[in-house]
Amino acid sequence: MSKRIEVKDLNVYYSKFRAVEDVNITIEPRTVTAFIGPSGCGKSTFLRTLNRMHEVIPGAYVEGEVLIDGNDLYAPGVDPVLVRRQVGMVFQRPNPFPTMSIRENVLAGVKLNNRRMGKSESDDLVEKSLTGANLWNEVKDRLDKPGSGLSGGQQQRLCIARAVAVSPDVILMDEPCSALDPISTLAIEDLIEELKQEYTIVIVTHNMQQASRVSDKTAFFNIAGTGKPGKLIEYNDTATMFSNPTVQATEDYVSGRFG
Amino acid sequence: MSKRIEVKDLNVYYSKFRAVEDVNITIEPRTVTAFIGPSGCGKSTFLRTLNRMHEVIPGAYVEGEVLIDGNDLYAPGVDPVLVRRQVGMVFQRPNPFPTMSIRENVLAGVKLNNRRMGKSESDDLVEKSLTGANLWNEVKDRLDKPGSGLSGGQQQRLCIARAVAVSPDVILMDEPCSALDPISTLAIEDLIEELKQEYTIVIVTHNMQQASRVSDKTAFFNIAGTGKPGKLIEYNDTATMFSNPTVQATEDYVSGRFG
Amino acid sequence: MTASAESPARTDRRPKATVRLGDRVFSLSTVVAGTLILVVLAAVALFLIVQSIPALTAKVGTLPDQATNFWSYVGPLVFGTVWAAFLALLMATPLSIGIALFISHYAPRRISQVLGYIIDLLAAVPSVVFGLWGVLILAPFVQPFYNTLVNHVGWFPLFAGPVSGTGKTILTAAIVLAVMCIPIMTAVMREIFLQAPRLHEEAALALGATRWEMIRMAVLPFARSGIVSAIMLGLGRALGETLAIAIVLSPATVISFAVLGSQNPNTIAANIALQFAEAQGVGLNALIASGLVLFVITLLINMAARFIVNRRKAFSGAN
Amino acid sequence: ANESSTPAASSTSTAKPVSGTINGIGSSAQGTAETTWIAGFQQANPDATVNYDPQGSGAGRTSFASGAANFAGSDAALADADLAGSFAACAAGTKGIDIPVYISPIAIAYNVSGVTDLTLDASTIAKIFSGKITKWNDPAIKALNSSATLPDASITVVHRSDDSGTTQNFTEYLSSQASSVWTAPASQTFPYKVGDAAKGTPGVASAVKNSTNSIAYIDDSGATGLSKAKLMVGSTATDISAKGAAAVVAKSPLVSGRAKNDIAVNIDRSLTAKGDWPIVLVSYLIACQNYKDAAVGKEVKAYAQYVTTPAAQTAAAGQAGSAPLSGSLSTKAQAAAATIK
Amino acid sequence: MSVAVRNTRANTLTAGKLPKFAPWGLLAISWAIFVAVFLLLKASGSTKDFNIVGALFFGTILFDVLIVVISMVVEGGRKAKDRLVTSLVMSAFIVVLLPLVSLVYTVISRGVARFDVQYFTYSMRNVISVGGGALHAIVGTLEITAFATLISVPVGILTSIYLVEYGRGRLARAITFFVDVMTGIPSIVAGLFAYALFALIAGPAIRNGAMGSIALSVLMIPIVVRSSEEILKIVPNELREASYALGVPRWLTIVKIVLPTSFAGLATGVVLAISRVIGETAPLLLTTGFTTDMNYDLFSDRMMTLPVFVYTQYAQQGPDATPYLERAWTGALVLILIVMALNLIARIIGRFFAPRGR
Ligand SMILES: Nc1ncnc2c1ncn2[C@@H]1O[C@H](COP(=O)(O)OP(=O)(O)OP(=O)(O)O)[C@@H](O)[C@H]1O
Ligand SMILES: Nc1ncnc2c1ncn2[C@@H]1O[C@H](COP(=O)(O)OP(=O)(O)OP(=O)(O)O)[C@@H](O)[C@H]1O
Ligand SMILES: [Mg+2]
Ligand SMILES: [Mg+2]
Ligand SMILES: O=P([O-])([O-])[O-]
Repeated sequence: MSKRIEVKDLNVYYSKFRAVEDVNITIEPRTVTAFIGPSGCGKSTFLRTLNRMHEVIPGAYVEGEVLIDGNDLYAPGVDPVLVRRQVGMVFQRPNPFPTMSIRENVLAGVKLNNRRMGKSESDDLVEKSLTGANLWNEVKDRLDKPGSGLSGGQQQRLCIARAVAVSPDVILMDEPCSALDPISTLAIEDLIEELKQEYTIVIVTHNMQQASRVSDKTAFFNIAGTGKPGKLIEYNDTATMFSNPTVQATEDYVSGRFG
Repeated sequence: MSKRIEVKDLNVYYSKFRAVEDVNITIEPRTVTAFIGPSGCGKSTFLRTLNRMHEVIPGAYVEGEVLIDGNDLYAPGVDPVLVRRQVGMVFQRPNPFPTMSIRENVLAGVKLNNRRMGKSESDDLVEKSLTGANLWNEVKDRLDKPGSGLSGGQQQRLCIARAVAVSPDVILMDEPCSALDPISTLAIEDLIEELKQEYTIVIVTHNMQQASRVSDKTAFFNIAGTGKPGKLIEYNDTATMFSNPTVQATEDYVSGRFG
Repeated sequence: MTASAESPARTDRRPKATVRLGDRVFSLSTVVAGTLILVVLAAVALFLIVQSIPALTAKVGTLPDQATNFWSYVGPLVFGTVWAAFLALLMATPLSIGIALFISHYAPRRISQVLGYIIDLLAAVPSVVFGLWGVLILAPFVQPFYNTLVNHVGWFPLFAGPVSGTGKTILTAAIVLAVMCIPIMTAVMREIFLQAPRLHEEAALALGATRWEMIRMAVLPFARSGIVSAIMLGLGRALGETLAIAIVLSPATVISFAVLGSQNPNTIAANIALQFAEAQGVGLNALIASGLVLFVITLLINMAARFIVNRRKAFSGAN
Repeated sequence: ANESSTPAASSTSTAKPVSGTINGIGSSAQGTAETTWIAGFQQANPDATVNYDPQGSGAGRTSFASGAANFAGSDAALADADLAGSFAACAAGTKGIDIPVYISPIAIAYNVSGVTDLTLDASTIAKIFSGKITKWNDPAIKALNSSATLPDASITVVHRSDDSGTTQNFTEYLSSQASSVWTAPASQTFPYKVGDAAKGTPGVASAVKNSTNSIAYIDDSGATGLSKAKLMVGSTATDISAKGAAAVVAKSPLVSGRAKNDIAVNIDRSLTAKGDWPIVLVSYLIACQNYKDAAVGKEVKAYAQYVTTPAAQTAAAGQAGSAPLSGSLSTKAQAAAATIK
Repeated sequence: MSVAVRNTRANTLTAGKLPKFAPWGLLAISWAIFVAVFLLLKASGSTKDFNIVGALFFGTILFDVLIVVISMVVEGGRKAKDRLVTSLVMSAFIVVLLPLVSLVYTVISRGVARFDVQYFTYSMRNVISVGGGALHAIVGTLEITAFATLISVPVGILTSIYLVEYGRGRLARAITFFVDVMTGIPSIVAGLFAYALFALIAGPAIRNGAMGSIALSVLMIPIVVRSSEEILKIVPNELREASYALGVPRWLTIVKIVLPTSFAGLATGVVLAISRVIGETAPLLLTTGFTTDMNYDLFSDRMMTLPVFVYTQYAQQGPDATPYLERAWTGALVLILIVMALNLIARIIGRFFAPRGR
């Protein structure tokens, strides 16, 4: 199911402000890619261009190409709704729909396309997705309770289950653990390890240790200063990035000399 | 001006929920103390008990003692307003008053308390405080412009200047750099180094490198799991904490094995 | 919590803070202001009750409209009031939600501000003007349509004939009411829709939702209680509107669901305006008593609304 | 800019100018006439102010009795029950008196396409307004209008939605002249559930104007521009006229057993002389015989005297479409006004 | 290279999609169809005159149907539903715009006739039929509304401060609930109440402007409370905390930080409340009464107000109604202009005090 992502000469804008400049990157299927870099360097912005969530913000647009298995997301006639079904997303703060039960949350995306889903079929899907998100055992007795009653970590896993349930090819995660306690963080990291078997995963993280633990490849972004655009500085195997980066800035950053 | 802080058997509650348990700690004058620990372990909560900001939240209260130079902040009859003038605070997100100019922002603490101050006296105070916050040169030509027009890092330094202007003894900082880019972060770190000459500083940070760079002593907090209270696990010289901690959890945390 | 008069069941373990004089004076003045509102309301209620008693205990034959007792007098009026308000909200609610969504989620930002201003302007039109517009422009305009409706679908009870020749029916009055309610309802809903958390909107979009699906999943549920309070505000206006209805509606003492005929139930407020000038003795008390009934209706409806909003609190957006 | 206007050069009043403020509340039918009188009176007495609040006759009588108004305008004379009560503004032992000041014919206005000439009699009017006739081409109407082409259309009856003196006088006429059809007693409230209701004279006028095949009774002052039906009075089809209305009132007897200066007209609706228009409304100025407050009494007296002068009556006829008081009634009214203290 | 790839292989992410101009085109076509229909109706004589409002109304409904059907065929069910809602939302706006435009057009076209100097310099004293002006009513409305504002704004804002900053527990809940109930008091009852209150003290003959202000306040206070409460709630807690942390007492924080920050919103709310009551007629008929004269004194004697002026000019026409109706419509126009001016002032003040920067 997972797919290759190729980004070519991508510039990302908020109205007149160029937030990200000239990114070229190829992300292989079934890998975990981590984006690291100081705050404000455009990691989130760039991540959101990968499923056209960027354009949700008024005035935001991109130049360049993002190809998923060769199809340009930004070609004319492309339906962003279809793109987002193939490229799922998990956000920094867990955001289950507060008015829905746990079960409904998992099915939220699926129901959109497949109104008539039998009870047993949807039960199966709920169990499969929640199991996939390592949450099944904790919530199986209270599927009809509101999702907002769960702890932060559980909520985040619920959001992952929700994203997984629509069976996307790619999952984007923007600092999925930064609002979680360490135990929940570990649970999510384990989950990412498992999801990698099936999906292409891209994760933004502020936590160098986390990047080195979970990712196969790492991309380092940086900015020259406030108001300047962010740039992709270096992109390589995670091991290389942390042990032997080619760029000085990368080394400074991963060794904690700034940021 | 700076003072010693002693905390004895402090428990901190949100209504019925005990967020921080049994903290005992002594913070020496003219030092920088860093609080580190995973998210949700109660760093912010504890920090806010040091100037009675905690009780601003409905239902929140504490048990135990916090002594500043031997005076219990929580003794009956103590006016929290006076406490807060002695113990200033800088928040995670820069929050200059949006209706005020830069100059008014700096003077806010003084003026809002209805203290009369001559023009030249206040000019001096503005210059002194902004210089103290390393911001004077950048803003001296636009003191009458709104504070919210500054960049994030400048805003944060403006908030520090504002806190400094009421000449407190202690300055508390809750993740002051987490919303800032690396260059601004460095500027604030330099500033902390300078402020230490005059004030007792307590800083919460998620960034281990930052803790090791700026602090003299480090306190590590942790929680056993969601819904459990946070605890002070270890408190020692920063060098010792990062090179040779006594508790396994501390070592795991500072070495990035979790969190 | 330095100066709260009503802090929650506070725990004794918490050390008492000294309360500054400024704080005490200020918080006291806010309490006084709040209490003053309750006092005024109590005074209004008291005034209504005292003035109502003669009507409630009136002898047969003293009440207007040959009513045998107060309740049979006020019955058609209560029906008319609720019916007109219901019809008005039936039109105003979807339209307001539509306009509010248009402004908050569909129109480009620059345009939406202008649109918001235009709608706000409607709120400023005095009710006499609405009344005059309703009777001079709207009623003649809709009458031919009513004619057609009655002629072709007159079998449907709502459209039962005979048709009103002037177009001054309860439906016309309800349209005027709807136009009067829309600005205030739209204003409230717009604000609520704008506050719908981006987080949830983006979650829906990221799942591949279309704009409408996103609104259904993330905006409307979040705005539910806000929509209810907007409807309450609109309802308040619809129930209490006086002069516009008095001018537009062709009233009679009936209980009827036909919305296109000339025999329309009157509303309490309009009836007061129409009859107050010539009312004497118990008749006057009956009018004020009908005002009391309206007051009680408002009270009940507000309680019901509160109940609806609170019932599904666990699932509400506020957490 | 018009506040401090000097007295009009052609001031007819020879009396010494009065000053002060008096307030009246009452009949809306009189409203325009009062405006005219007040303007005339204030021009003659620049320091005097008269406010007239056309809330309605009932409100006028109630306010006058409670002392909320210095005088009232009313489409009905004080009832015996009223007179039995007390009048807060009047000197102890004295009561309010009725002075007829305003006579207005009530028109039967209609809007039927193609029909410009329509004659009706009391019983047909009663049938139409009580819902017994619903079509314009009903034989009863045809019989009276043999030359008109009446459409096969439903009649839209328009009546007042608010209680009014106009309705009172209209129903008085029907219940006395078509009592077999119009079985409801005369009342301020329109008694039958027929047709559309509209608020006030303008409401009725615009309803008739805006809907074809409609018919209404309406104070003649509001019927400008509308077609007005002829009334069969006796055996003559009579056009509405102020003169005919005044004539009916002048020929009607006064209510007996009243105080000397209390002039209440008992309108005789059965008069059939040529030109008589029996659907007529008489409206009164109600004042105290003697006021507690002499200054108020003086000003009300001056005002009442002015209002009853032929000049003022003619002025009102021009501005409000009313009929000037005529004959002995005019004299009696002027005499009564002069006795106010 | 990528270009070649795209050309040889269809992009699997594309789906049937209507061109961007499709909705607008359809709307125009639907309107055109119904304009034609109504023109035909007129030509055939079944309607008296051409009905533009009807044409737009039914055209918009036709558009809703068309767009859904076409989208259903080209884009499929989900998209069609999205289109349906989009078109409905747009239609809602158009449908509401129709009465608004009609209303504004009516008021302006009929109101300009007497929008002259005399209208703003004359009262109605000694005016019969033609001429005269509404200066007395304009002054009365301004004074009475200003006084009502003077009463309502402090009470309303203090109450909302209580609810947002201090209130918890039973009193706060009671106030919240009863403020809602208060919004439902019919305006005429407010008038009766104010009159009864004053009559109790000063006797039944009392009429003055202040009484009208009291009646309006009863209607205004709940609106001020509601809107201010919402505005105060969205002042970020960060600012309050920043202020507390500087050792500023709570009340000064409210007065000097919270209120100034929300000033624009409060001003808008107050203007909303004013515009809601400035057009009230029924309560003023009962309390301030009716006069043709100037009166600058709020506390004695009758006072004219614009809504009452408009209403009585309409209700008390002479046989030649034109001058009366012209005065009435001009009064309505003036009233709307006053409210617009207030709105504008609120916006300017709002901009002046608004939180600056981003
Ligand atoms: N909605 C927006 N409108 C305008 N500019 C924006 C918007 N969101 C972000 N930016 C700007 O774009 C730049 C990149 O922001 P982005 O959020 O992508 O950074 P980031 O690397 O994700 O930072 P963080 O680590 O804090 O999440 C920043 O300068 C930011 O100010
Ligand atoms: N206002 C509040 N009401 C109730 N519980 C709260 C409140 N604020 C925080 N908590 C709880 O108190 C605990 C400690 O939170 P706190 O914000 O102090 O953690 P922290 O260490 O500062 O985390 P972070 O690194 O995310 O800032 C958490 O379990 C949190 O859920
Ligand atoms: Mg980010
Ligand atoms: Mg924290
Ligand atoms: O108000 P009226 O004069 O019609 O009774």
